[in-house]
This record gives sequence, C-alpha cells and structure tokens, in this order.
Amino acid sequence: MEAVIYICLGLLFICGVLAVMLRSLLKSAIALAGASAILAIIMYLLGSVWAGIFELSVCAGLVTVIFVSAISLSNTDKQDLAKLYEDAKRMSALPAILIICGVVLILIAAKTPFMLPAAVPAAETADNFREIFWNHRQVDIWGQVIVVLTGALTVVALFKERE
Amino acid sequence: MLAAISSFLGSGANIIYFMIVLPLAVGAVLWLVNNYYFRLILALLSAAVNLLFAVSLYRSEGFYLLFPFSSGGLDIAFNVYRFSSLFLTFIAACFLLVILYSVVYLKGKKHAGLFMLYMYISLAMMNGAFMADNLGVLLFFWEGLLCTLFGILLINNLHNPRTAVKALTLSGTADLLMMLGIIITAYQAGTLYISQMEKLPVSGLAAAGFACMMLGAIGKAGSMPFHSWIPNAAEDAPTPFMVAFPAALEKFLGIYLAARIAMDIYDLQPGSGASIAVMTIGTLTIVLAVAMALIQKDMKRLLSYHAISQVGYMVLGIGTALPIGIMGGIFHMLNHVIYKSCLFMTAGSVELQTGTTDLKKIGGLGRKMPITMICFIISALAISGVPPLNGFFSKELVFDAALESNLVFYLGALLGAFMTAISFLKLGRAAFGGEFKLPSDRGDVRESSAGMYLPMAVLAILCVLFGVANTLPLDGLLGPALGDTHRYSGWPHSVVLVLISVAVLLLALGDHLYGSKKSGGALYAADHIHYAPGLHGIYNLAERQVFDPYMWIMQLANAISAVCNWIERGIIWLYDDAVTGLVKGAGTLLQRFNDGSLSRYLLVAVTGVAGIIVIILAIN
Amino acid sequence: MQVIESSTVLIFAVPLVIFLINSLFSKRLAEKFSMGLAYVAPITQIVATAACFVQIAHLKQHDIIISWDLAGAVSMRFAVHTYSLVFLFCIALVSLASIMVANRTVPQKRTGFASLLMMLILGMNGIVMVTDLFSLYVFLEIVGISSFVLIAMFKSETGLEGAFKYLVMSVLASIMILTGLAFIFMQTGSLQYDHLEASALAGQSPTQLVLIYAAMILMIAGFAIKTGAVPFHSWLPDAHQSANTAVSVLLSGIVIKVAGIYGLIVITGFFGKLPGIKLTLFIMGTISIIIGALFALRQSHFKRIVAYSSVSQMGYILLGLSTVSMLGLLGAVAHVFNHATFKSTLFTNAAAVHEQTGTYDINELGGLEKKMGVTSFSSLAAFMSTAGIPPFAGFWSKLLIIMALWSSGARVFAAIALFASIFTAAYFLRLQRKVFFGKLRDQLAGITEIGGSVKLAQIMLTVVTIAAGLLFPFALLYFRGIGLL
Amino acid sequence: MSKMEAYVETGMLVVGFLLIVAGCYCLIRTYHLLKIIIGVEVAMKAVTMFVILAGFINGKIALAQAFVITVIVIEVVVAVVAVGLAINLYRIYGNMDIRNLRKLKG
Repeated sequence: MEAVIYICLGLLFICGVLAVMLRSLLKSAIALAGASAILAIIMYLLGSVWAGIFELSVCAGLVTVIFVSAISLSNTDKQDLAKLYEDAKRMSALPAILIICGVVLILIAAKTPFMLPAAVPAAETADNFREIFWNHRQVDIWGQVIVVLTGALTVVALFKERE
Repeated sequence: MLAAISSFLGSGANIIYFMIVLPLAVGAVLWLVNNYYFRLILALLSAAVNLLFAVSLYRSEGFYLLFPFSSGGLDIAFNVYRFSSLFLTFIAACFLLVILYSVVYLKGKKHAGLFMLYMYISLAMMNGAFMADNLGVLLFFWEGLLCTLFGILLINNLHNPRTAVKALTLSGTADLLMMLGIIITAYQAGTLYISQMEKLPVSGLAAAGFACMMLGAIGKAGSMPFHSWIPNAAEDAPTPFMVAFPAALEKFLGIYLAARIAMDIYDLQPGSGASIAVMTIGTLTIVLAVAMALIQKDMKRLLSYHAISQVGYMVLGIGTALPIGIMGGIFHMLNHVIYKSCLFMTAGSVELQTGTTDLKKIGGLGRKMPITMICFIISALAISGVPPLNGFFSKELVFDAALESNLVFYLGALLGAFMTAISFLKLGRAAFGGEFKLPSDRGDVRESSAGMYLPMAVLAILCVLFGVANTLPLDGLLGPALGDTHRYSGWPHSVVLVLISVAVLLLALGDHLYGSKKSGGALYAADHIHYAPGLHGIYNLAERQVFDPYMWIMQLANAISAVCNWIERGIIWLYDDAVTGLVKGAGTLLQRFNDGSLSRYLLVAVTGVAGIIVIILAIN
Repeated sequence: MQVIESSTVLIFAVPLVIFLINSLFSKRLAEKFSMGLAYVAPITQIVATAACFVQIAHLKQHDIIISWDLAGAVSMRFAVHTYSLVFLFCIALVSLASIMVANRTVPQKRTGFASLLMMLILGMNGIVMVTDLFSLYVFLEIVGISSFVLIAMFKSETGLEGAFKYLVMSVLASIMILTGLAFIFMQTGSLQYDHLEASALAGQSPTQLVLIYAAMILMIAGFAIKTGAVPFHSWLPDAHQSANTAVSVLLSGIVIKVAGIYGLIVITGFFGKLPGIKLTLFIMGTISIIIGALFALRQSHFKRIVAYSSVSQMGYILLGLSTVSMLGLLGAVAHVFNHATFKSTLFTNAAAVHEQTGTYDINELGGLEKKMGVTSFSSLAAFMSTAGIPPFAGFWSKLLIIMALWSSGARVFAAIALFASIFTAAYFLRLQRKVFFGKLRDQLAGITEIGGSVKLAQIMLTVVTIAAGLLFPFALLYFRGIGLL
Repeated sequence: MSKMEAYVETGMLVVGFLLIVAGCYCLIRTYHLLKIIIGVEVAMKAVTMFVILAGFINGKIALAQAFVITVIVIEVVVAVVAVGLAINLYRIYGNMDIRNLRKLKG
C-alpha cells in the first residue's frame, strides 16, 4: 500500500505544480481537477471514504465547472496569458524554489531530532463516522448550512447581470 | 445617612470615587446645556449632593482606599479621615454658596457654561487633593487645579492673556517648588504615602524639602511671594472667580496642606529656624499686602490685597507650630473664607448693578442696596477683628501664639490689623456712604436678586454665629479634627491683649476721621499715609511693580532666554523640522511602498510570517 | 441557567429567522421592510446579553457551558463567559449602529444588505460562543465570506477591488489557520477547548512540540491577518475605505476584533506560555501602533485615516494580550469594547460628513463645527477616547494595558505604548482640525447637520463612549465585587 | 507501526509543504485573477491532506473526515465568491489583470 501512496503523492505534486505552471488556464483548471482526484485516492487509501467521495464530487467536479465557466466567460487565450500577464516569465522561478525547499525540508526531516507523535491505529467504522459527523459535529453542520446560505446570497448579489 | 448612601453605592468607600467623578460629569453637562433654570437646579442639586457626601464622610469612621488595579509606583491611594473630611465638608458647603452666586451672576453671560465646567473640574480636583494619600496623586490633583485656574482666567481674555499667563507663571513656580519638595520628601521618607510617613525632622536635605513644600502650599493659598497675580485677576476675571478662587477654594487647599506639612509630614518645632522663617513670611505678607490695600481706589483690587494679607495670619499661626497657633490659623482660614467670600460677593453685586467697582465713580449705594450694605458692614467688621465677630476670635488666637513666639511678630500682626481697619473704614464709607455719584442714566440701581444676596446673607450670619457661638467651630469641628482636646472657645483669656486690640481699632477709627477731614472725603482718608514722607517713594516703586516677584521672574526669564536662545533655536529646529520631518518622511516612504499591488501585500505578509519564525527560533 | 439557555437560542435564532423572512417575502415587500426588521436582531441580542450578564452575576460563575440537543444525542455545546458577553454586546451595538447608518447610505439592495448582515452577526456570535477550535474556523469563514460580499455587493470599482484584496489575504489566513489546526489536531488528537486545556503541553519536550510551535506561528500569522496587525495590515485600509460606510462601521468596529483578536485570545489562552509567543506579540503590537499611526498621519481620505487608526489601536490590544496575564487580558477586552464604540462613532461621522458634503477628502472640508455640531462633538469625544485622554473610556483601557505591560516587566514596551499616544493625538487632531475646525469653506456654506437615524446613532455611541469613561472604575469595582474578575 | 509508515507521513508533510509553497508562489507572482484562485486551491489541497493525515496519525480518521467535509464545503463557497468578484472586475475592466487593482493605495 505504501508504494501506491508514494506514487499518488508524486502524482499529486506533479498535478499541483502543473496547475500553477501550465500556460493555458483551461489546462490549469484540469490539472487542478486531477490533483483533487488524486487527493481523493489518497484519502481513500488512508481510510476516509466519505471525505474522498466528497473531494472527488465537489472539488474535482463542482469547482472545475465553476472555473471552466469563468474561463469561458473571460476568454483569456494562451498568448494573452503569456504576453499580457507575463505568466511564463513570472512563474519560471518556481521549479528552482521548489527544489531548494524540497532539499531543505528533506534535510530537516532526516537530520533533526524532531518527532511526529506516534501513530495510533484507527478503530472506527462507517457507523462511527456517521455518529461523529451528525452528532458530535452538529455545530459545524449548522455552520455549513449558514455558509451555503451565504453562498446563495453571494450568487444572487454578484452573478446577476447589470440591473 | 452614611449607611443609606453606602448601601446605594455598594460600599461607603465608593463615595470617594463619586466625589471626583460626580463633579466632572455635572460640569460636562452644565457646559453643554445652556438653560438658566436647568443650570441653576442642577448646580444646586449637585453641590448639595456633594455636600451630603462630604458630611457623610465626615460622620463616618474614615476610609482608606487603594485603587484595586495598581502596580509598582502607580498606586492610587485615598485616605479620608477626620481632618481631610472636615475640609471636604467646608469646601462642599462653600461651593454650594459660591455656585449659587455664580449661576445667578453669570445669567445670560457669554461663556457661562465654560465657567461652570472649570468650576466643577476644580471641585473634583480639590476633592481629590483632600483625599489623596499618595503624594504623587496629590500632585496630580494639585496641578489639575492650576490648569483650571489658567483656563478660567483665559475665558474672558483670550486675546489678552496677561493675567492668565502671570497666574500660570507664579502658581506654576509655586507648584514646581511643591513638586521638588514632594520628590525630596518622598526620597527622605522612603515612601510616598502620607499615612506611612513618620514626622521627618527639619534638618539637612529634609529642610530643603520642607521649605519647598511649605512655599508651594502657602503659595497656593496666595501668600507672598506668589501673590501678585491676584490683584490683576481682580481686574480681569469675573467676580465669581474671585469669590471662588482667591477668597475661598485656594485658601482651603493651601492651608490644608500647610497644616498637614507642619503636623503630619514634618516635625516642626516651635522656635526652630524653620518656624521663624515661616512666621517671617506670614508677617511680611500681612504688613506689605495690607499696606498696598490701603492705597487702592478700586473695590475689587482693594479686596484682593486683603485676600493676600489675611493669608499672612494663617501662615503666621501655623508657623508658630504651637497648638494654639495652628488652631488659630485654621480657624482664621475658615473665618476668612466666610467674610472674604461675602465681601467679594458684595463687590460683585455692586459691579453688577453699577457696572463698575471704581470707588471714584460710586458712592451712596447704602440706600439703594440695603442688604448688600448690611452684609458688607458685618463682614468688614469681622475682617477688621471687631468683637464679637468671628474674625476677632481667630485673630486673638493668632496674636496669642505670635506673642508667645516673639514680640516682633505680634507687633507686625497688630500693625496689619490697624491698617486693615483703616482701609475698610475707607472702603465702606466711600462705597455705601456719602452721596450718590453715578451718572443719571444709571439711576435705576437697586438691590440684587435673591440668588445673589442669599449667599451673602448666609455668610454674614455665619460671621456673627461663628463669633458669638465660637464653641461650635472651635470645639465642635476643629478640635476633634486636629485631635486637640484643649478648649479654645469663649473669650480670650488674656484681657490685656483684648484691650490692646480694641485700642488699635479705636486708633484706626481716629486715624480715619483725621484723614478724611484732612483730605476732604472718606475715599482719600488714607492719603496721608500714602503720601507720607518716605513712604511715598516706596509706594511709587510698588506701583511701578518693582517689588512684584513676577517682574523679577520675568526679568530672570528674559536673561535666561537670551542666553539660551541658540539652544532654543536648535530645539525648535529639532521639533519643528527634524522630528516632524522624520515622521512625515517615514509616513511618505511607507505610503510610497504601499502601492496598492496585491502581490506586494502578500509578500509583506509572508515576510511577516518569516519574521515570526525567526523570533520563535531565536527564543528557543 | 434557563435564562442563559433561552438567551443563547434567541441570539442564534433571531438572525436566522429574519434571514428566512427576508427571502420568503416578495422582493418589493422585502426591500421595504427588511431594514426595519433587521433592527430586531441587535436589539434582541443586547437584551439577551444583559439577561445573561444578570444571570452570570447572580450565579457568580465565570464560565457557563450550554448544551443543546436538537437531534437526539447530546450534540451542540456553546460557552458563555464574561469576556464573550462583552464581545456579544459589542457585536450587537455595532450592528445596531451599522443598520442606523445603512438606513441612509444604502438606498438600494436593502434586502441583500440586511440578509448578509444577519449572516455576519450569526458568524460573529458563533465565533465567540463555540467550544471547539474547528467550529471557530467554520464561523470565521462565515464572517469572512459575508464581509467580502458586503463590501462587493454595491459593485463599485473600488468596492470590488477592496473585497478582492481582502478575500485573497483572508484566504491566505485561512490556509495558515487551517494548517495550524491540522498540526494541533495531529499533536493532541482533539480540538475541543477542554481537551486542549487538559492535554496541552503536558510534560513534552520542545522537540516533541515542534508541531505546536509550527501551529502557533501559522495561527498567530493567520489571526494577525484577520486583525490587520502590521505587517499583515495592507488589506485593511483598502477594504475599510472602499466599503459602503455602513459596512465599514461593522468591519472596523467589530469584525477585525471578533475574527482576529478573539482568535488570538483563544490560542494565547492555551499556548501563550510557550517561549517566544510573548515576544512575537510584543513586537507585532508595537510595530502596529507606530506604523499604523505613521500611515494615518499622511492620508487625506477621511475613512482611510480612521482605518489606519484601527491598525494602530489593534496594536494596543495585541500588547495587552502579549502579557498573557489577567490584567493584560482585561485591558485588551476593555480596549476592544472602547474601540468598538469610538471607531463606529468615527465611521458614522464619516458617513454623516459624506452624506452632507459629498466628499471624504479632508482637504476639501473645513469649519464644519458650526454647521454640524453633533457630528463635530461626537467626533471630538471619540478622538479623545482614542487618544486616551482622561476621563474618556480609552484612557482606562490604555492605562490597564500599560500597567499590565509594566508589571510583566516589559517596561520598554510600556513606555513606547505610552508615547505612541502622541501619534494618535497627532493624526486625529489633524483630522479634527481639517474637517471641523477652522474657517468654513464657501462652497460648504449651505450644508446642514445630518438628521434621522444617523444622528441617533452618533448620539447613542457618544453617550456610550462618555458613560463608559465615567463609569469605568465603578464597573471594574463592581465586577470585582461580584467576583467575576 | 512499521518504520515505513513513518516515512509515508513525513513524505506527505514534505509534499504538502511544497504544494503550499507552489500555491502561495502562484498567488504572489501571477497577474491573472483566476490564476490566483487556482493557486489558492492548490494550497488548499495540501491543507486538506494535512487534516486527513492528522486523523490518520492519531487514529481519529472519522473526526478528520468530518472536518474535511466541512472544509470542502467552505472551500467551494469561497471559490464561488472569488470567481464572482473576478467576473465583476472583468465586467468593469474588460480583462482579468490584477494590475488594475491599484486604485486604493497609500
């Protein structure tokens, strides 16, 4: 299983960097969707099925749809992104920065005595999740309800064409 | 009553806070609301509540209160006990009358609200000063009073702040001395709390501390050498100010502190050098100020010199360091407040009706303003020390103490009494006697309204009451407050002294009659002294303000400022150009940096995170 | 208990119900009545807060936990304590002022404004009452989202710009806070306040606590962004300047404090004893005071000056928190209350001046004192309170903060805090002088004092400012007397 | 727990940090409004992963799932608001350049 996780991590990293570096907004959005999908797989592998499903449907699906519609509304093409927004030029330092950060982080992880807390095996089932989500986290659910209502207000307030 | 108030306020000690906050709040309201009747009612009501609080404090066992949220050096401590609460009561009672008079006097005048605000702030400051146990806190209230004094003098003279600046300079110098004295005293005693101080011996550095504090305290009361703004204020300031400040409130405060310095903070021994020095200041104040009063031709100015001269008796009494002297000094202060407030009120009443207090222009007012005249006569007799009015008894106590110390002081005091009597004979006859001199268009002079003569009448009655029944103030109030069980009430025990005093008064009467006959008119009755050979030259110099310490200070200041001009210029450059330039430059630089670009905002934020990481790593 | 429970229900239910009513009505009807209806929420909240306070004073219990079970099992837990009551009261007061101002400054989209305001109130109430760090984050986002939309909904150029900048900075804050939460969760296994109190830092060595340190760094930075402390302040003047003034009242008056300061109060309450945290807050507070004041000195836009003054004042609150002592916390909370009142006053005045003269540029104004007496006076009172001049309320809270700094040994910071008051006085004197004092400009000759609800709001807030100043020591004594401090 | 899994956890932390760096870099450097939002989303993926990782390490994966679901909902709504703002700005300026947003400064 570890090998699969490593591969997924690598893919997630690549998708994330691509989403930032790609020279077309549409491709960036698709790379982002890819990252979400791979994250969903990692979640599934770590045992959180429901979160994975949510990530896949909402982040990889809904968010991508929003992005794509926004991109089509604003029709920025490839040349524009490169020229008008100097995207390629301004993003070009990212790989170097990532390599430096990566080396530093790996050195820190390998050399320093810092410890992560010892892992505890999970002893929870699907029922347990349902219990926690619906009962123990009710405040959060109400919060979600309010967030969604606010989102609805946002759509009314911001997306309407000029009156 | 205390119980009722205490239960209302949560604790009796909370009265202490209310004594300070209530006047501030009322003052603000009076300032903002410009309606005469509302102002009258609220002023009376609040002064009455203040009096109620003061009385209930007086009747209580006393409180010691430490402000609950304090830390090293910033402790706010209040101590209310017999002596201070007695003064609180005095001042509250006096304030009630003064405020009634002021509201009526200032009806419809410009800046009346501002005047009220300053009056109430002063009350708050004074209450605070009486209750403070920490010398630093005391100083805060003390200086606050200086600010209101300055403000009140500025009210009508914004464009010509001569008097205000003079008062600020002189009182400020006195307060500076006080500050210095407090620093030395605290250093010597090792504590800022009066209640923890054991009587310091007046020697070495402590003597300097004593001198500074004493000068500051009696300077506040208006004693020489910090007196010379008072006659100027008599010309410029509204009369209620004179009633309130030089006549009453500042006397209370200055003498209160002088008494505490002599009794609680320092160990002032009778006959010691310090005692002699204080008594000398007192005697000089009496004689010199009354000599100036003698030649004045303006009612308010004349009275203002007497306000200075009378302080001399109080300082003299306290300076003797004898129980009888201190008692006499404080009793004299109480009496002085009563009759001098009354006198100033009559002056204000005259001014309001005739539009002037220049004695050359008025005369014969007695028939038109009978109540004012009666009040004037009673209080003038009291200030001259005619038995059996209150002034007589307190002066006798002071005389007694002075004689016990040194004959010179006694003679000086006696001379003062002589001249006081002369000048009041002249004033009374010139203003109220004789014929009516005002131009015919001002012929409608009549008695002032009830709001004005009521306080006067109360004070005049008190003059008589405190004289005839002097057991009440002496044994009933002051004795217990000072912890002195000796009885001073009743007639003075030494008949000889009384006879001498009476003889002096008769002598004064004779001199007055002689003078008025010689120079033709009551107003000029003192001219034979004014123009006597030898004295004439000195008076001339005095008129030209050669003896005015303010002028000395000013000349000194001029010299210093000439020397320090270039330093000053440098400092001005530092403040005007360097500092503001630096601040403005820094602001502009920041403004330029903040160019509205979101990337820069984010970059700054990320730098901030890096900064936090660095701090945390550096600490660990 | 009964009283507190029903009060909390009201605090949450009333805004929600008002929101539902707004969306159920027909559009035209809602546009007419929604603003009037909105008054109900803050007024209910003030009453409920007062009732809670009376009850707490009666019970002499500092901390009260309320559990609701809506769906069977014990589920929702909220806490009410003295400090959160102060915050709840401020929320209600500022919202009330905001609605009063909005009555005048929001001519259209009144329903939208009212509904979003209800969401904002809900979010802020949630923040101060939840018992779990993650729930705090959720309500933080509600506050954030409704603030963005409130700024942007009028679709002015600057409004959209300010909202977008706020959003991006806020998202950065969310990323940091959430990462911090994940680290704390990783270390302790729970985010509930009572679990954190029990398990936090118990016998751990620094190498084991690396996650907590990382979390603290990220969360302090995140909450500092929400607070607008320097160097995380850049969005604040932009957003507060560009928003409709009714919204600025809310943002500057209460949102930055509930979203930022309250979060910092919570996390310093748990982890403030870690070495380094104190110093971080000290430095951040001091820099905020000075830089904010320097910025404020150079502005010419009325609202921008006031907004930068918020940055500066947040510095004082951070200094109070940085002592991690009871006295400091008390000073900070008192300053939160005072800042809520005087900052809303100043923004209300900005609205009044703009409504009457049509400009925010202080260089085009002058001499309004004679024409707009109430505005001028309330501005003066607010400015004196901000500058900490006794006996106004700001003096007392600054005094408490400086005393806390002094007694915690940070005497240098105490001195800086004291002297920085001069800056405060400087920029507000400049504002007051340019706008209200001096000679009246000819083109302003015809203006009049603002009337209606804005004037009422000014009077209400000024009365609260002055009364708080005069009664502060007694209130303190009273709280001590009933054992709440 | 085997040693391998500890490495997995460290690896996830490292990758997550790198993704956050990438996202924030994009946030700071880009001139395009939508690209900013994409950068935010990239960083949020990493944060979501951290939460799940935390639940995985201390055995409270169910609680972590509850957290993650809430986070996702919030993330979507924030994205909607951001896109809404971006579109409104596009309507005003005709492009999505962040450099338009310099009216408020100083």
